[in-house]
Amino acid sequence: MTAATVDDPAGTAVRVRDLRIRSASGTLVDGLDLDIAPGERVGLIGESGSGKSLTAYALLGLLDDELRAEGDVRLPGLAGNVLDTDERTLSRTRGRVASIVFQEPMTALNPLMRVGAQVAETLLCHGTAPSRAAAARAAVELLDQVRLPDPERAARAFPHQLSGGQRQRVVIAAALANDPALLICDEPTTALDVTVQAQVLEIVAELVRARDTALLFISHDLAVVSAVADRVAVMRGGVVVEQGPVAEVFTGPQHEYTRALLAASDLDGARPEGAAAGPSPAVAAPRPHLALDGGTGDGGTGDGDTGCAVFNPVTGTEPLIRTRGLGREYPGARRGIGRRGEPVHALRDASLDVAEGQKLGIVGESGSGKSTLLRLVAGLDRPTSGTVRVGDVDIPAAGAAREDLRRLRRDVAVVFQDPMGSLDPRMQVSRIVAEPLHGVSRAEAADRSREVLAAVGLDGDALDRYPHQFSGGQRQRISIARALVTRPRILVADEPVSALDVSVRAQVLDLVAGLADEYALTLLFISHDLGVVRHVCDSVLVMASGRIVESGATGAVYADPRHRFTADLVAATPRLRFAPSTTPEESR
Amino acid sequence: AAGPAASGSAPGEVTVALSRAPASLDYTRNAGVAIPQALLYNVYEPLVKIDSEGAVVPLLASSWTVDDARTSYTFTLREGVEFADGRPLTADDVVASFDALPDWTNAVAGQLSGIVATEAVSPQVVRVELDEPDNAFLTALAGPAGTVFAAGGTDDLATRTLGTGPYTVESYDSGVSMRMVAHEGYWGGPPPMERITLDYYTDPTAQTNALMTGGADAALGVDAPQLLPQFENSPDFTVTTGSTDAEMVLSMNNAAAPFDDVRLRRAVRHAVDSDGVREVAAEGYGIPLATMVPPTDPWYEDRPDPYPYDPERARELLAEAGDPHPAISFKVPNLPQYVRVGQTVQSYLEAAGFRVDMRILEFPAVWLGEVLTGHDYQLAVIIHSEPRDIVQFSDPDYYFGYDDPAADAVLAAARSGPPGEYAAGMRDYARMISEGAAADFLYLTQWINVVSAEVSGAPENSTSESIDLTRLARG
Amino acid sequence: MAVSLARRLGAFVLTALVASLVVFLLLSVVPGDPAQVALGVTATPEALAAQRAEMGLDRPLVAQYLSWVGGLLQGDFGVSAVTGEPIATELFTRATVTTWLVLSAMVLALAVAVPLGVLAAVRRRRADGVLLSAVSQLGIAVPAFLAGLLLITVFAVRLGWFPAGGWSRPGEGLPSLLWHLALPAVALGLVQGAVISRYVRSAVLDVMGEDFLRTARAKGLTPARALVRHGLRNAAIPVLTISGVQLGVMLVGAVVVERVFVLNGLGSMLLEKVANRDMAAVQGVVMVLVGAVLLINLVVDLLYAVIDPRLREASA
Amino acid sequence: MTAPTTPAPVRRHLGGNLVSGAVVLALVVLTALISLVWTPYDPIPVSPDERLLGPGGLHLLGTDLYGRDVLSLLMAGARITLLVGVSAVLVATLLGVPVGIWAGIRRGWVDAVLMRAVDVVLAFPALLLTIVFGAVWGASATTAAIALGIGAAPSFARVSRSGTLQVMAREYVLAARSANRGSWWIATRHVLPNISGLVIVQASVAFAIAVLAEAALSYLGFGTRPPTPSWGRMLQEGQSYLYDHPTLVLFPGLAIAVTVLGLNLLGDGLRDRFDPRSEARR
Ligand SMILES: Nc1ncnc2c1ncn2[C@@H]1O[C@H](COP(=O)(O)OP(=O)(O)OP(=O)(O)O)[C@@H](O)[C@H]1O
Ligand SMILES: Nc1ncnc2c1ncn2[C@@H]1O[C@H](COP(=O)(O)OP(=O)(O)OP(=O)(O)O)[C@@H](O)[C@H]1O
Ligand SMILES: [Mg+2]
Ligand SMILES: [Mg+2]
Repeated sequence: MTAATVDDPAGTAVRVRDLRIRSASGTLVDGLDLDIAPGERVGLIGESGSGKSLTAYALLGLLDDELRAEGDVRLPGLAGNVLDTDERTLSRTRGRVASIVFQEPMTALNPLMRVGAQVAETLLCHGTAPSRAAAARAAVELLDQVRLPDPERAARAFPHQLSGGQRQRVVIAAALANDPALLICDEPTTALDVTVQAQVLEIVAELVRARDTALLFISHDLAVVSAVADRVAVMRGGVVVEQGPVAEVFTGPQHEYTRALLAASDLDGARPEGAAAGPSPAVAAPRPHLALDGGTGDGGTGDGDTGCAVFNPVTGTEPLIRTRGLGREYPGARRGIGRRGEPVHALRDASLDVAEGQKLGIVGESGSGKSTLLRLVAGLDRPTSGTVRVGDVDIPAAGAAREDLRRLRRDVAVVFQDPMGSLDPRMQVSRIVAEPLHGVSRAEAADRSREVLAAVGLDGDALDRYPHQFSGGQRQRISIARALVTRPRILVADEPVSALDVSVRAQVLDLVAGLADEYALTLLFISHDLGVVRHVCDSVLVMASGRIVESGATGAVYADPRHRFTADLVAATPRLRFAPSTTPEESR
Repeated sequence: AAGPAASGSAPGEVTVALSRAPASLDYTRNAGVAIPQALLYNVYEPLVKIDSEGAVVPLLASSWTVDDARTSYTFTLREGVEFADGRPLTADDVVASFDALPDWTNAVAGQLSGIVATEAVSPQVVRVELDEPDNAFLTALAGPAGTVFAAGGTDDLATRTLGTGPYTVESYDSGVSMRMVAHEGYWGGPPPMERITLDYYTDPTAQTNALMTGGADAALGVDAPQLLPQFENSPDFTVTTGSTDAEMVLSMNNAAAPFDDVRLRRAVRHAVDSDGVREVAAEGYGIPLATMVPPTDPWYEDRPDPYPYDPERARELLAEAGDPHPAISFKVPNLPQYVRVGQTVQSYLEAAGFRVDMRILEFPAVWLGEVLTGHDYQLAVIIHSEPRDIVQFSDPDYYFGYDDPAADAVLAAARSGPPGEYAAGMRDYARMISEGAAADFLYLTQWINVVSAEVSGAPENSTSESIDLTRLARG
Repeated sequence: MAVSLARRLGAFVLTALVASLVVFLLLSVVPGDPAQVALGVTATPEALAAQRAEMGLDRPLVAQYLSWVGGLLQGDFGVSAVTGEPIATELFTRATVTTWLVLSAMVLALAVAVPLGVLAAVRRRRADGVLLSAVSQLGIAVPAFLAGLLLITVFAVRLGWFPAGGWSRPGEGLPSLLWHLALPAVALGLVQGAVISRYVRSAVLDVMGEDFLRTARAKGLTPARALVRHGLRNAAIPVLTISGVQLGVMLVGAVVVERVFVLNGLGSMLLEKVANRDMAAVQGVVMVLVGAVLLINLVVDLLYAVIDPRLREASA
Repeated sequence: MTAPTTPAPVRRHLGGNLVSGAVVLALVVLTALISLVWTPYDPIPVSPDERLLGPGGLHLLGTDLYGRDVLSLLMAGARITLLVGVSAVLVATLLGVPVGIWAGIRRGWVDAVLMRAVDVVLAFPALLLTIVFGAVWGASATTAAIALGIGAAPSFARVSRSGTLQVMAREYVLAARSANRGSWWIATRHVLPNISGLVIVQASVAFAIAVLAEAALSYLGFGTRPPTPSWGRMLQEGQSYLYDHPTLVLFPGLAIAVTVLGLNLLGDGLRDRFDPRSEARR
């Protein structure tokens, strides 16, 4: 925590002095100092909306026009202050000497360009690849490095054809392309499952080692930060409240906020009384623990209708959600006129039940079809095979009747994986949040919006602003607020807390748990964070390569993973390396 | 600012810019002045023609005699005349042509409806019998209806011409350009040019632009006088203005209220200042008229207008007639020149107390239907361009609806009376029409040519239905 | 693919048929007697009646329509009531002129509009951007005749570089054709370019707020290159749309330019035929227009899918 | 952005366009209103003695070919010009935009049928439409405006449809659907605001086109009846005097240009108003 800033400019890769970022309405970053030496890995953690992303943008001169930055920012290989350097000079630095992985991979990619070309562009525009073909080959190579399955094919895909985590890896690949001397990663692994996350972090670490790269790693995941960073800075409200070597800060946090943050990171410790403590009465029947072959378990139970395994079966009562043999296929890419490549099976043969009031977590490999499954259950997409039944509404392959869909959607609320993309850029937050409220007066809608926004930790002045004026975590909370404002019967949430700092995350999760108790909310909850899933959900579903591979009570699955993939996941879950001395030693 | 531009035409050729394009090459079927303008005299020839002074002179007929009853004309054909395909002209061709007149769908054939029989007296002599004496017969014979076609050669007149004239049509790109080449065996000797190209321009500015860039050597019958100043002071061009048969007439429906009242008709003539109209609509070009007779007609008379511009008198007449502010409808064709006339006339009439409802009607389709055929009008404006068309005031079915038995009698007497008294009779008739205020004769439009200094022989007057190019030469 | 092509074709024929009926009905309302127009000022009632019979105007409307559409289905546009010549021949020569004119004008328009619109968007806060924007706005207000006459005055009359009008004669080859085409294409293209540049500006402004442009800059592209490589394509859909529409509009909308430059294209043909009440020819022109517009928009719709893969899937 | 190549905006621009556009248009409207009660000269009567006077002297902007005062004509012409332009744009917007949005939202056969119908209207020349309308209801400024509006509607439809297609591919539409909002809501709350930029541009372009087209039509007898002055007609009448009296084209041309400019400024201003990200761009 003591002045860890290096004052010798020659020895630093990045030197920031007194950085201030202002918007029309106030100061967003207020006097930030930061140094990163070559080969040094600095973690930046802190409250959602504290100015982490803005700081990252400012380092590369990428702030929006409506924001003004002052101060002194020095980068490796750049003569002057970044804030006074012209675009042309900066553009020679960006992407080559210094690159950045953006927080929101969904909107960071050009929807009309194949992702391979978007990666190759980084090489081409700095002339680091000798030819177009070489750049294309290098791009496939990079995509392979970030563990994209079938990189040849992925290179030819358009962003919308990739899952959230796949897109995130594309953005990472582009940032790594030129082996930069400074790498800024803004929440680079929010959509990655823990195995892939571990691999990607290894690649980053490798780069840092091999090239003496300076790394600025922004994350709310303290475990990840503790694994990646040497030094950590904690931000809150636009200022760095504490910084120092990771071990020091995490074991002996000085600032009160840091202490609170570390406390909140242990979900189990912070678990509110009653929430998810035991299965709710409706699902009192024990969940059988099932797994597909290739695991260590005893296989699924047969189902009379389709003959395939039904996961998470509900016995006795009628399940609220029931899918049988559910599949979603995307036509293969067009190759010339009339020819198509192999179709993509985003989801196949998914049969599962969800009982009323059940809180089902979905974990799994990135690109394994989790979001696809959610979209089908929420009636936002049509299956190509199999059936979904939610309550008394059937969604056949041909699509549900309009009236049925209406009834379905009255009960189901969705939190989308991509908060930015799911918020209309021309709508004020007040209207976005009130969108699901039907037949409610303006005043009441405003009250309820304010209320629910407060519940997710956003204050009233958010109401009049537009989505682009928020931080990633704030947008995610807006998205959650919109889903919760109607008090739905079923909440379908796709990585709803991936961008939240741990304290806000705890707050939001408590909110959801509270609603679940109060209204018998049925929850479908996707997360790559096994801890979060265990905290919120009573049962869990594990997916890999378009299939459900395992299901069971959360504790049982974690304790005794039967499918190999599940076992890998559990093993790869990052742990906080240094536990704060104020709390008892991490149990797991 | 006309710059000297080298002519784009090859030696021995001349390019003429015209405005209205023929619908086809067949004036037996299609109406419209443009077809005879291009083809009559230049490609097709009648027995006689009207020269540039308005006089009837021999053409295919070298001479003719008239019997005492003045109903039988005997024409002697010129020797050595051949059609463009080399076939010699005989009296049988004349007979076949005149016998075919009832089959024409173009109503101009009606001008020769007085012919009751045509017979070949010998291969070179043909006799034409009329139902009654007609002093206008030879004039009509000089028009398109009098054309002598090759017997049996009229099957595809719309696309292929076959005449005895100095030129034959080589090609016609409909609405765009007509190319005529010299008729080698022309009876009058080789024509002055090897080739004449007629280019048609809907836009008058484009027409004059062509002149300035050498795209055309002459523009004939320019009807946008506002474009002339740029040529008038240029040594490279000559601007000529000549007479025509085309009178700008403010027609009144004499058969219906309110213009069945002569006081209102006179009020109109007093109210409208023709000179003002001429100034606005024709930039001051044009010849003042008191009646519907152009100066090239033998019975032209330079008399003062019986109802000169006098708005005060117009107001008095209106008051006398009982309504100082009569509402009248005014139907104007939708062509620029008419719109200008219309607006000016409207302004004058309103100043004198009329309330004018002016409507611009699509021409020809709607205007013809409503005004000319339907007689559904009170006041209208149009150019009457047929030669000697004043006689139409005696046609009770014509849209003028004019009925003056005394004038009709004078006309009948003049047409069938001795030729020596024809002109005098017509003079009386013209005066009666004017004094009866049968219409307001605003002015005679002028034939305006802009020709490059190299070009000679352009027709300076338009006295016939042809644009006579037979003497046109370049260089 | 074959199926969807067949479907498209079927829709095409069906639309053309429906359009032909609509066109026929609308035109039958138009006042004015074709026979009267053909015969002119001096026609007698008997001659008119005979002419009407010859033109087939005395038959019931249904019969007239059926015989016309019957011919059309066999590719026969009929013969002109005025000249007696086959309409198809004239349509073909007119359409050739129009196609050359309109396509070259569109190429020029896009060549002007894209840079102009992009600059106006990018530099919208600076004097030059405001000026560019104003120029394009004023360009819309320039009447085509004025553009044409000014071009003629300068380049044909003063400098003598190009002809003041007219079309190359058959057999003169491409250079002559382009030489004749240059001024009219510029006159038409400049005004269209001004129109399209407005859409380019707006579409580019819409794109400029997108995150992926920041990504592109983060990769090291200069803002200008980022815009060209990533922005333009994203802005292309509205621009493509309006270009397609304007192509359709220009087919007859170029009539003023055709007149000033003495070109005989579809626009002036339409005016002529309407004036002559040569209904068979008018219907012919309109059917050609319908066909052309359907074709243009088919291409535009296909290009949507080429440009935007998300629309590709939706259309499949 | 903070790079020095982009000097920080001197003042908040939001509204700059809006205000100047509104001021220009207000002036035009004001002129039209004043002309109802006062013009320097009576713009209707013809005076052959005062034809084609140059600007200056008693007639500030000169006189036209009829000898009428050009300034008075411009003032009085503003009325019909605004009327025709604005009503044509209204008709086109009200017809075209809903059709385009509906087609873009529903896709499938609705889209196919609507768009083919739009194609047919697009192919049907405005001139013919005006003739037909004039035949049925009588030629007047109103019929011309309606016919011009219908003629312009297809471009509104196609532009709105293409914008709609793009918006419908966005995830926030999915979010609205999952919020149980129907097509009407999506059309009005999501699609319309997001395509408003294009529609506004379309409207300002269509206005200019309508004003020029009205001139051509009325000259052919299908639009406003003379002697009612309109800017378009002044332009048309001045055309053949371009070489000798260029001001006859210049003044009405300028009037149209200034109005179009005002409209575009207003359009741009509205566009920026509706676009919360407009300040975020560089
Ligand atoms: N364009 C903008 N206009 C106004 N305020 C903005 C704008 N962009 C960001 N902000 C505000 O600036 C603050 C810092 O945002 P920033 O994106 O840096 O947060 P962050 O620390 O990255 O948070 P998170 O962890 O949620 O991503 C937030 O309160 C946000 O609301
Ligand atoms: N439109 C599409 N076209 C082709 N393939 C698609 C399309 N959308 C998704 N896919 C593919 O379907 C698979 C499943 O995608 P999905 O978004 O459901 O994954 P996910 O489990 O949510 O992954 P993540 O955790 O990374 O978000 C992925 O491999 C993806 O590439
Ligand atoms: Mg952030
Ligand atoms: Mg996903």
